[in-house]
Amino acid sequence: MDYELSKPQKMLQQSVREFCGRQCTADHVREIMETETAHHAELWQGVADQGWIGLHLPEEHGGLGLGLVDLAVVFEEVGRACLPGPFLSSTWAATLISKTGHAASVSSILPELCEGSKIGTVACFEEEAGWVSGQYDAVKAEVSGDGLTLSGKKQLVADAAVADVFVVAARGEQGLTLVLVESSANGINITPTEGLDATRKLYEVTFDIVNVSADNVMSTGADAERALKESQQVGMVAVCAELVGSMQWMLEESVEYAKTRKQFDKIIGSFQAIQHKCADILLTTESSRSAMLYAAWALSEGTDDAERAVSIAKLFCSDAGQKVGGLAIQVHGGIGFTWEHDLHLFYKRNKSNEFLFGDATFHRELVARLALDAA
Amino acid sequence: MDYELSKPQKMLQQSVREFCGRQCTADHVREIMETETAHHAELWQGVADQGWIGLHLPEEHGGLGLGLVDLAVVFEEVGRACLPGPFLSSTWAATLISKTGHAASVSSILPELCEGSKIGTVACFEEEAGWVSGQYDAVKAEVSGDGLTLSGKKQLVADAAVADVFVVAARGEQGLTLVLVESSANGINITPTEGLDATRKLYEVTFDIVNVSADNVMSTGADAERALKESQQVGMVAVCAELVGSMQWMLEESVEYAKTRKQFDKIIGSFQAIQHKCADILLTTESSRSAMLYAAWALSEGTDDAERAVSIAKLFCSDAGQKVGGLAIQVHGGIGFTWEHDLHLFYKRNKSNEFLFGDATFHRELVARLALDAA
Amino acid sequence: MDLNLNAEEQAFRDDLRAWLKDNLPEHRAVDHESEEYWQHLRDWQRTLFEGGWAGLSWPTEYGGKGVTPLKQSIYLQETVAAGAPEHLGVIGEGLVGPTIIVAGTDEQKTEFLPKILNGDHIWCQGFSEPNAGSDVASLATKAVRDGDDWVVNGQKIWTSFAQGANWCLLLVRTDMEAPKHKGITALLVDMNSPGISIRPLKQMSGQSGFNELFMTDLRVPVKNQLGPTNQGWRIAITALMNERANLGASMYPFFDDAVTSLIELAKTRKRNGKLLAECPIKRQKIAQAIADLEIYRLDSARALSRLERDSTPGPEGSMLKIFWSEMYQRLAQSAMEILGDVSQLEGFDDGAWVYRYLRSKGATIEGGTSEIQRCILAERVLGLPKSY
Amino acid sequence: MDLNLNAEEQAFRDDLRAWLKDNLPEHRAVDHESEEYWQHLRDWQRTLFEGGWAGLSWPTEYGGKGVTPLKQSIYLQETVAAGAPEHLGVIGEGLVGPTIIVAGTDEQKTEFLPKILNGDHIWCQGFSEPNAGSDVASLATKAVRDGDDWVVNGQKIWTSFAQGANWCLLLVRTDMEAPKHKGITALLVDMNSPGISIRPLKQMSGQSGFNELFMTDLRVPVKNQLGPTNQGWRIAITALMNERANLGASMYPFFDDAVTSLIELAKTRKRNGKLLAECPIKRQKIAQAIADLEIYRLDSARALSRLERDSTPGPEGSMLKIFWSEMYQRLAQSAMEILGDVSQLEGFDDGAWVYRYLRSKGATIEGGTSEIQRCILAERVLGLPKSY
Repeated sequence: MDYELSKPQKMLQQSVREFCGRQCTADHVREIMETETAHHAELWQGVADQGWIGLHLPEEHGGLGLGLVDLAVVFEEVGRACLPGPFLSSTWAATLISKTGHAASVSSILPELCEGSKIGTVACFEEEAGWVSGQYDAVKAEVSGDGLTLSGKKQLVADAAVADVFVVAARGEQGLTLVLVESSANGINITPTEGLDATRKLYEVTFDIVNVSADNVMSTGADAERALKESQQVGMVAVCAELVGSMQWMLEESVEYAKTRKQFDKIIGSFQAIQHKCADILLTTESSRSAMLYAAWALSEGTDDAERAVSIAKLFCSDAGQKVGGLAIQVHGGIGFTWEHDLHLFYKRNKSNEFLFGDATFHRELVARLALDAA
Repeated sequence: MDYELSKPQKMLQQSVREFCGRQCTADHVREIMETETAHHAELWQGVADQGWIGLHLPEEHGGLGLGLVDLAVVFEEVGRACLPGPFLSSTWAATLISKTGHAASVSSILPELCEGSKIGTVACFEEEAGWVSGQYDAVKAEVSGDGLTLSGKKQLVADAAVADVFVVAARGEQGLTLVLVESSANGINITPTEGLDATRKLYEVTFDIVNVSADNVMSTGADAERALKESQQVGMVAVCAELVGSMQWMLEESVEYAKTRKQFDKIIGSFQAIQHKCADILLTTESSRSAMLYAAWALSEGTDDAERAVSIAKLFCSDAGQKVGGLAIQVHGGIGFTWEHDLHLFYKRNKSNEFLFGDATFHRELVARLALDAA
Repeated sequence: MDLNLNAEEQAFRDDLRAWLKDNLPEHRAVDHESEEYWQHLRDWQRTLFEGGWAGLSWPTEYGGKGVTPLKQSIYLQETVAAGAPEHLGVIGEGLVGPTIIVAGTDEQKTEFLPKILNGDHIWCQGFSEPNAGSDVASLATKAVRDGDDWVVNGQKIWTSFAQGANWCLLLVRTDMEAPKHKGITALLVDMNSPGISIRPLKQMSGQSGFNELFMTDLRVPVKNQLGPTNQGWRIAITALMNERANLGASMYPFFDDAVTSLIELAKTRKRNGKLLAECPIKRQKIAQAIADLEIYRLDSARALSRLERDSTPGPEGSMLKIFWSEMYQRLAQSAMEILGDVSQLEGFDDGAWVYRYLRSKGATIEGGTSEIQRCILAERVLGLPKSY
Repeated sequence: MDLNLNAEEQAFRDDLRAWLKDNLPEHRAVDHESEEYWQHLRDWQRTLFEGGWAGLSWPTEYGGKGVTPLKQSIYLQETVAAGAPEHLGVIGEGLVGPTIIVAGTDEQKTEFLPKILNGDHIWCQGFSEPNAGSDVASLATKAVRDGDDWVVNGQKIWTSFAQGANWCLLLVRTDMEAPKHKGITALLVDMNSPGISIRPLKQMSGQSGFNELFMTDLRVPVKNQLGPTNQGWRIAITALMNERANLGASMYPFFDDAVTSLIELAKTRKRNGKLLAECPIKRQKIAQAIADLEIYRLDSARALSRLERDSTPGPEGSMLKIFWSEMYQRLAQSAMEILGDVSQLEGFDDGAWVYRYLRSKGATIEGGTSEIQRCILAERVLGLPKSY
């Protein structure tokens, strides 16, 4: 049994950290988040050149064929740098396309997504249905001639303004219908809806009778449900890893500050109240990392408890990101509450990630279902 | 506006405190709780002689005609001494009889309960229905000749073994049926069910075709629901007051210990970790007292928000009793965890009181109902 | 124990309500950092003065009304509940004025007190520094005597209302050798003096509201020194006690608004085919928010009742501060859990929840951190030995 | 990263399971404080030794098996999961033996080590005193040299297994003048010596399990001194590190049992016409308990994996201790909320929940309070300066 990262994984970790140290400093993040889309072509090209997009996808789909622990290593490090832009969105979209196994899309768009020449995102969330795809109803897919027309609205679509393609989770005759749509298609309307995390922009996307060819219908019904769910599980591993990276940053900053800041002629890190808060940040971060790594491994291995492991990681990391953020600000005192200090970048990202793919309450119910409702 | 106790209330407080200091020391409580019933005739006579039983009932019912704030003052102080025996049980039973206004019972049994020559308790709780009287179904009241027969089982009946009379919340033809039954009646079976609080003994009471005359049916249907609810609200004020008294005791003990105990050559009260715990005990105790006093006052005055006030007090004090207990033990360290130290008496009473008349979750739902479901 | 207002208190409230109804200015939706906004606040301060509502807590001999703490609290709650503009004079009336009354010379009283009441002088408070946060007494801003002036150099932070203020109560170090509490002097500083500049301080929420203050060879006449030289710490303590007593009471309507709005949203928005208000888990959270708010209301009322009796604000103010600041954070977090993913949008309920979520994090820091407040309770209320 | 057991580890587990199946004694429902119970435990210790399962962690040269920490952990989990009796030798094998191996003389090694393994010697640990709780080094039990003996007077507390033990690792003060850490000596004490007496210490749950130890003119031969005079503190630290490393790992089956039983109860008992497991609020609480337990399992596995690599237990043991002790309290509290009023009865589920509710309160105190553990993490893992 070995819970440690392997040597190649540690090397990967090191290379992501170095990349972020060079190309994704906090100053740079701030500049990029002030732009309209938080997408920076050069940074994006850098990410793409590293091969991180689709890292975990099969080589025949344009990926590197690595595992989800490797993906988690990358997302933890970019989380520690609060990387702005569509990395997560495009990773999710690519994963979903790959999971549908839809030959045309897999061979046409997937390699482009993996090499970063195109950007994808998933139009999935609806306010009233939340993350329960069985209740998606806001975008209808109706048969029209050889293809479909899409009509309706999706919310909280990350990075929609810079995406070349959307995977849309619509409701059709066969139930859930996953459709690949070019963002340039007629009838698509993209409205920015500013969220508290300015490093990952959110949009409302409306479909006003958008015509889609039958070739673009990737999956329907139970198959579509399975593909969407599997892609979300991968997305959750990535989000949990981002949360862990963010907590790690907060831990390092808080400890550093507690070691240097003086009040009452003493280093504040010598006060029990500060010591215990730092210890709690450590405990919470490490437990989150245990949960996240296990979820990544279990999902990669396809263990029996993988679904439970992912939900437990998401519920624990969601709560933890919140808690660690609060503790870190409190350790910093006034300065941690200013715009100048970088804490708020991470604090806000944590909040946004808390919701993404379902919050702690949502995943507790899933865990309960597995434990209580089984035959 | 005046949130302070009045002069007479302060005098009452002082006299209860002095009584308990004399007749209800911790050593005495321990002796009494080791007995089968935790009822001590002499102590009981003392309580009765003080006029505390039925203190809040109308003079024409045998009470002193004082208000619920006065009752709260008494219960806070006896809570601070962890008074064993049937004071709360008999107070609840007397209140319930008074609330039914059932002339025969009011004139016959109520004065005896108030002067302590008889003891009463209420057989109400059922595991499956909890504290929702609308669902009581475990004891059936069936018409039989001129009267009724009772059959079934009630649980968690406090002090049943020393009660002379039970008020039974049964289900009859008119719905909830409140029946006064002598504990000596044929067919009543009282089984001790040891709980963690040994100072207030709990019993299962079974009714095996117990014949009751029509004169003993005090109230039915909506009237019975109202009387039971009102009596429970008074009971809740008493329980919250006990909880506050218990927290007050824990506060005093913890602060005293923190002021004298040395570790690492320092008084432990000078460590921030201990200081902050003591501060939290203080904060929680004082907020509980605010809530409890307001509930008592609002219920006495019959304000519009009385029901909400009582539920808020109960939910807050239930959680608070728990929290303060945990903090107090932690401040004491190992010694606080021993049988020798008196902390556990209060800690266990708090746990039992947390459940009595509904726990925090139950009352949060009631508060939600008032806020969310109103027309 | 009687929690009803007595006849006199009711009359006070009714008078105030009637006056507010007639005198409240229209709400102006302008940029809170614009000069127009500051003028709006200055106008309101003048209106209050002319209506006879300024200096409620002050003794009548200084132009005040000498009303009870309860009436002051009624005033605060009613004005906030009526949607009155922010009270620009809060620092002058609540903190500087009472301190001048205690420690000022006759000349200072004559010069400053009337202008605080009539709104000519708007005050801010220059205590905190970047390296003197919780430990205010370790402040480094230095003043050196030069003839009839103090010459001040240094930096202050977290100065609220500085943009709108024309006077500042400034703490400076005048004896570098003395123990830190014994080398501090309090100065009354004209903000229009040369050598003083302001920079708004952006919070994590993106708003400002606080400022940094920079002093470079700022000259302050010795006649504007408040209290004896090197005894400014006592002045600061008096001022802070007054601040803490004020802070707690006026917050209720703010949180009441928040909870009311949460309830309304829960009753109208849906998730998974049901109103939010129908979900048992969300109901628990809403009820807890309601209970929290009610406990805060009751704790405040009880503190006020004690103040009515004892008349000087004690360290119990720390209890209210801890309660409301932590309640604020619980409320903001819990509300976003109830309202769901869309509550992270700036456009959701006009960004009210995003603002509360971010702003609440400052609450346990500003005006004395929760850690400091708990030490105060432990040491001054419970009598535990001083902590390390 | 690979969380599967490798072939060798699997083989170890399978062997152990097979052996346990054949050798596990029948469960005897006897009073835990009776002599019969102690004999039962002594028999089991002997069975383990004869089966070759004693001294797993010890080097082979001292009769041990030298297996990896992971295999030790498999052993602990499997024995508990199989319902094996308490391991009476836990202090001898886990704490005293390894300390003798590091610090003992050759004679001591020859005399004591084999008897620890074969169960002849059952050890207890006499460190804590009524006035030396978290601050163990301030112990006052005094030993004065008299010829070839130390003469010991004083009191110890929280001595677990003392009734069943015949030997004790005792810390005593041998230099009253030296700084407290530098005047302590470790002694190996025969519990059958005159001058030593035991009193069971009743916990708030009513059970004992701990003891007080009284020493009056107890004579301990100098040859049974472990390590140099006045250098007993280092011995204590070694022992405590070993204790902490042991404590964390074996608890999982205990908590797993509790959560499993909670789930079963929730699926069978009803409230308000519905199974407890159908209530959305209770479902949240159950799920949180499941998640907590799983995090504990994963944290333990991760710590073990690190130990496999680094081989000496570090202060990270404090992380596991904090987690499981606080989880235990959350679990007990939450379970009683789920199970409702009747869970306060001693007769409910054989009193398991009342016991857990009360017993869990000791968990954040014994073996180093949560406060001390957090300071250890802050200072030794995070490198913060020593606290006051």
